[in-house]
Parts: sequence; C-alpha cells; structure tokens
Amino acid sequence: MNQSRRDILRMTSVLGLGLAGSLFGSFNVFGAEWMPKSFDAKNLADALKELGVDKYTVSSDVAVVSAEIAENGAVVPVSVSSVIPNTEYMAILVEKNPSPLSAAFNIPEGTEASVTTRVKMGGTSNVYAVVKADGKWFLASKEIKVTLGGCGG
Amino acid sequence: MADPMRIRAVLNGDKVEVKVLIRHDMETGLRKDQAGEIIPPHFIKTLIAQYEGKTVLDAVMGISVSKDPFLHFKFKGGVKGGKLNVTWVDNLGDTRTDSAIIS
Amino acid sequence: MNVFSKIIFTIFVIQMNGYAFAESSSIDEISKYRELLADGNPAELWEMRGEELWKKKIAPKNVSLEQCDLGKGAGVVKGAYVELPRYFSDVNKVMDLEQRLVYCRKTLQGLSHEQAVKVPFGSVGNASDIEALVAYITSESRGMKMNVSNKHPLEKESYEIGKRFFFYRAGTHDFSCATCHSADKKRIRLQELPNLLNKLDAQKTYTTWPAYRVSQGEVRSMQHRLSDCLRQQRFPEPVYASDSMTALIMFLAKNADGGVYDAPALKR
Amino acid sequence: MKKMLMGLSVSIVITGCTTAAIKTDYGQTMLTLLRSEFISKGPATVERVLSQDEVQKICSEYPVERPEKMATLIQDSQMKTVQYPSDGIYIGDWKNGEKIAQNGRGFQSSDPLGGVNGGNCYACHNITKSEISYGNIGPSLYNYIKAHGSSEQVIKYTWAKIYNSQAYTDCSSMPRFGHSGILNEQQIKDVMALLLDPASPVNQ
Repeated sequence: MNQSRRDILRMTSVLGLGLAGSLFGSFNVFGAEWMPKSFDAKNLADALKELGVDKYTVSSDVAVVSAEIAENGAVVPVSVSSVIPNTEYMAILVEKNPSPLSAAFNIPEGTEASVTTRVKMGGTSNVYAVVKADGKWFLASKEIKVTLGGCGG
Repeated sequence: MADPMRIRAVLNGDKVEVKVLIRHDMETGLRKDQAGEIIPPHFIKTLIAQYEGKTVLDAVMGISVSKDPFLHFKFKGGVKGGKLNVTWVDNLGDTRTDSAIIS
Repeated sequence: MNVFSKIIFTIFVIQMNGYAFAESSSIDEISKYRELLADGNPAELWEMRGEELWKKKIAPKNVSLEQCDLGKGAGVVKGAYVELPRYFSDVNKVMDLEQRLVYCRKTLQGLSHEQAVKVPFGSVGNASDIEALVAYITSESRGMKMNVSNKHPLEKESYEIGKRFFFYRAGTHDFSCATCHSADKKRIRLQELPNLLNKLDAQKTYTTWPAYRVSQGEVRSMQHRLSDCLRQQRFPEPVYASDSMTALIMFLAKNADGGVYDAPALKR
Repeated sequence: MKKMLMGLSVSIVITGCTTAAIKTDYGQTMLTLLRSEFISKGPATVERVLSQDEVQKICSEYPVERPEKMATLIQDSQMKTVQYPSDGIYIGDWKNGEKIAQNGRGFQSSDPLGGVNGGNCYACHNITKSEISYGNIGPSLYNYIKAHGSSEQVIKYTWAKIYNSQAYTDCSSMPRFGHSGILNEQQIKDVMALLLDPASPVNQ
C-alpha cells in the first residue's frame, strides 16, 4: 500500500466511509486493488506470474488447512496461514479451476497471518497458499478431493 | 439493496476473533440458467475490515469465492466495546457497510 | 499401540483390506469437512431477514405477522416450532409451520393464496420470504425439546396418514421413503441416510432442519426437503404446504419427540 | 418395527371425544390426498404412482417381512417377467456400463420426457476402485468375477437380477431396471460388461 492510499484511509476514518466513498469513488477506500490480470489468469503459472511471484520457496511454515475430501465443490472451507515473521500478503489459488486465483489478503501489522474462507472447486485439485513476507514468496499446497453426493445424479 | 452482513467480533485474550458472513450470490458468469442463458457475473471484488479506522484486513476476491462468503481472522489491539466496520464492493458497484461492537 | 506397531498395523490393514480402509478415512475426512463448515452458518443471514419480515407491515392490510398464532398464542414465536405440526382449532385442522405461515399471511396480512405461497423456495436472484421466516421462527426453538402432540384425533389421523405415506412404494423405481430411510448406517454415495424409524436418527435428523444447503446456497425448509426426496423417489410434485406433506411431517416430527432442537443447521 | 406396522392395513376405531368426522381408513385417505395434492410433472405422473402393481402393494403393506406365501408369489411372478437378450449376447461395452452406473437421471419430475436414463448403480454399490463415492444399500460388486465366477449360470442370474431384482429378493430396494423400463436391453448389456468383462475395472 502506498503512502497516498494510507492517507486516504486515514481520511476515511475521519470522514466516515460513506462520505469518503462519495468523494473519492467507493473503490478508493480500499487498500488492495482488484487485479484483473491475476484473477483472469487461466493457469497456476500465469496467475503466480501476474501476482509478481518470480522466485518462491516451498515452506512448511505456510499451511493450507482443509478436509481432504469436500462433499461439495461449491463450498470448500480453506484456511491459509503462515508463521513466517512479517507475513504481509496471502493468496489462495485452486490449481484446476478455470481461473486459479480465488482470493488474496493484505495482512496489516497486528493481524494474524491466518485467514479462513470458503472457495468453489470445479473438481479435485491442489489448493495453494502463496505468502509474501519481507518481500519474499513462500508456497504450500494441499490436495482436496471433491466428491459427488446424493442420488438422482 | 444488499442484505446486511452478520459480523461477530469477540475479544479472546489479546486478540479479537472476527467472523463475517455476507449474503451475496457470488455468481461466476460461467453458469447458465434454465433457459440456457449465461447468468452474468456478480461477485464481491474487494472487502475491507477496519477497527476504529485502522485497516485490520484487506481482501480481494474472485468468482471462485463461495456464495454467501465467510471470512474468519484475528487481529490484535482491539478492546471490548470497540467498533469494527466491514465494507464490501462488488463488480456491479453495489456496496454495503456493516459494523459490530467487540464483545 | 506404539508408533511402530501402529505403522505395521496400518500397513497390514491397507494390504488386507485397502478398500475398506480408504472408505473409513473418506468418511472421517467428510466429517472434518462438515465440522469446518459449521464454523459460520449463512443461515444466520436468513434468520436476520426473517425476523425483519416477521415484524414488517405489508400491504394490503399494512400489518406484520406479529399477531400470527403459531400454536402458543398470538405472537408467540419462542418454542412454537418444537410443538408443530399441531391441531389449530380456528381452522379445525392440523398444520405444519409452513401451512400456518401461509394461513397467517392470508388472514392477517390479507394476501391472496397465490401471493402467500409465492416463491416457497428461493433461488439466485429470487429470494424466498417464506424460507427466511421459517429460518427465524425455527431459530427461536433452538435448544428446546421436540414435543409434538398426538392427543387430538386429527393429530393422530395426520400421523397415521403420514406413516402410510412413508411406506408407500410406487412409481417407476419402486421407491418409498422407507426404501432409503428404514435401516441403520446406510449411505447413498457418501451421503449417510438417517433411519427415520430409529429414535436417535429421527431426532438427529428432524432437529437439524431447516438447514443452509451448501449445494444450493439457500436455507431449505422441511417442505423443501420432502419435495426433493419425493422428486428423487420419482414421485410427482406435491402442492406446497398441503395436508399430505403436513401428515408426513407429523409422522417425522412425532418420531423425533424428545430430541433437542438445533436448527437452522448447515448441510451439504 | 413389526408391531408398529401391524395396524397398517387395519382401520383403527377412534373412541372418545371427537369434534370432527375422522376417517379411519388412513391408507384410503392417504391415496385421496396423493390424487388431489400432487401434480404430474415431466415423466413423474400422479397416475403412475397411484397405479401400484401387486408387488408394490404388498411391499407397501409389509415393508420389512411378509408371509412366506407372498414372498414366493412375488419372486415367481417377477421371474416370469425377465426377458433375456433377444440375440443371446449378454455382454456389451463396460465403458458405457460405467457411464450408466454413474448416471442417476431418469423419471424424476425434474428430468426431461423421453431422456436417456441412468442406472445410478454407485448410489448403492461399491463397484470400482477409482470411484470412492459409492453407497452401501446393496452389496459390493467390486471383483465381481472373483467373487461369483463368470459361468453361464452367473451370467443369466446377473442379467435377471438387473432386469428384475425381485425375481430373487421380494421387495428388494433395487429398482426393476428392465421390467420397469428404466434401462433398455443394450444398457443392461453394458452394465453386465462392467461386472463381467475381465477387462472392466471391476475385475482389475
């Protein structure tokens, strides 16, 4: 987040979100920009490239926590976490999805580098946690199987 | 108009545990309706959580975040009675802000 | 068992019965999936909306549902659901929650029947007020024991009709409710099938409906649950909130007597 | 369970204070409601569910156990319905059989009229190693040849079992796939191949 953005945030806290929205356009209150190129990337390698991940280390200090089998691919609980100091950014990617990048989080100081959300999975796939700490990238992954359920196909 | 969020913020030791539930279809733009027409994409793109004005989580989301999104995270520095605001904006420009008092 | 013998044992089990082993670990992982999901139930969003709708004055009569008698007196929501279905003297018949809601929407709020039963089940872009109301009303019975009466002759009749329905085998596939729900520990695919004739299973099942279905992204009511069972049973479509559905619900609710109510829940 | 069902076919006389006329033939009332409160949709019609055959009637009335005589009656009458393949060929293509075993569509109110039906075998049976999502209402069919062999007798038995399960088990939970017109002859051949072709993953 650059300095001017921080300034805007400081101002929004004074002015209130609604007013800030009308002054600056509602997107401006956000720290993170929605990155169309990263979200539109059609495979894992491209998505990582668009996120700016050039070199990375596979790290056991990063974790993807989920059940190994999801009963329904529409809702798969996934936690990503990192115990690497100064973790500032975390992203969730589902390798086999049409667009792998699912969500990304800026982790401000004071916020635990552990976020849980739920993602859609088109089928069985590796799910990646991509973490940035002190400017370096770290990765972890876990395979989650998606099953069919119910009768009547 | 968008439905209200359900935000829970509970102080646990030195950390505030936050759970946010959002009523949103998170439509991918890849599905077809019964008539075979593509259902246009409709999904939350950005979400920010602020405690007394300070950003505690800042997220961007794509179409593969599940319908009725759920977020769970923890931050330090919050006190009981403090106010947490959560705001999201979707791809159609619809937005909603709700708040919770830390308990 | 020490770690070493555990490993040996595991290898042994895998070799001897690799398939069964894989099966039990699949089921463990699915329980884990369900536990993780239980953390934040979107049904709460329906409960919130339902409470607003309950209190909202609407045309044509410009009244809310707050004077609706769900069986415990006008306006009493707390604990109403665990005593439903029940006999209502004002209509001289047995009604389940959804039938009663339709009745209140018609008589109190002045809606026509078509308006009152409009969108019983929601879909994307077409939310159901009824499902939201049901989520709110049922949530007000959380933690209470199922206590369904069959003292009134019409309650007894409703139960007996529901029982006949439960065992009625018909259609192209020879299915009845009982085909899938009258034996312990059965599954369709990986989905466990409750034995609705077994007290504990019946309680566990009935007390966790309605539920937010992750597969549908909606809170589904008991009427929806039964309609969808009947669809898969290759039966035609039941008319929403009809007496036959109330009878079937009566049979299931009574079998769940004594179970502690814990819904709206969250299911696959 | 048995006790619970004893009253099923018997009208119960209700005594004491009643404020409304109570119909005591619950089964009849249920059928009346089924006729008036259900709507035919797609391939699922009210007429179809109202026109129970003898087997369905007996199985509704005696869902768990039935007198020996009735059981025999069902099995004998159902065995007579079995039509073996007209060309004498029992084994089709296991790959199609696998698709049929995976597909659960057909005859639901949500299905199109005249669509291709599935057998949905995995709903109830463990069949291949690679499909972990299978049910347990029916027995495992994995390693079918190893378990049962592939003699002519086994082949004919398997055909008849798929065609009309009640030829062997009265009031079986399994649909009568051939007899009820759920699967056609070619489809049954393909499912047969899934079970009885040595090259099928079932036998690997």
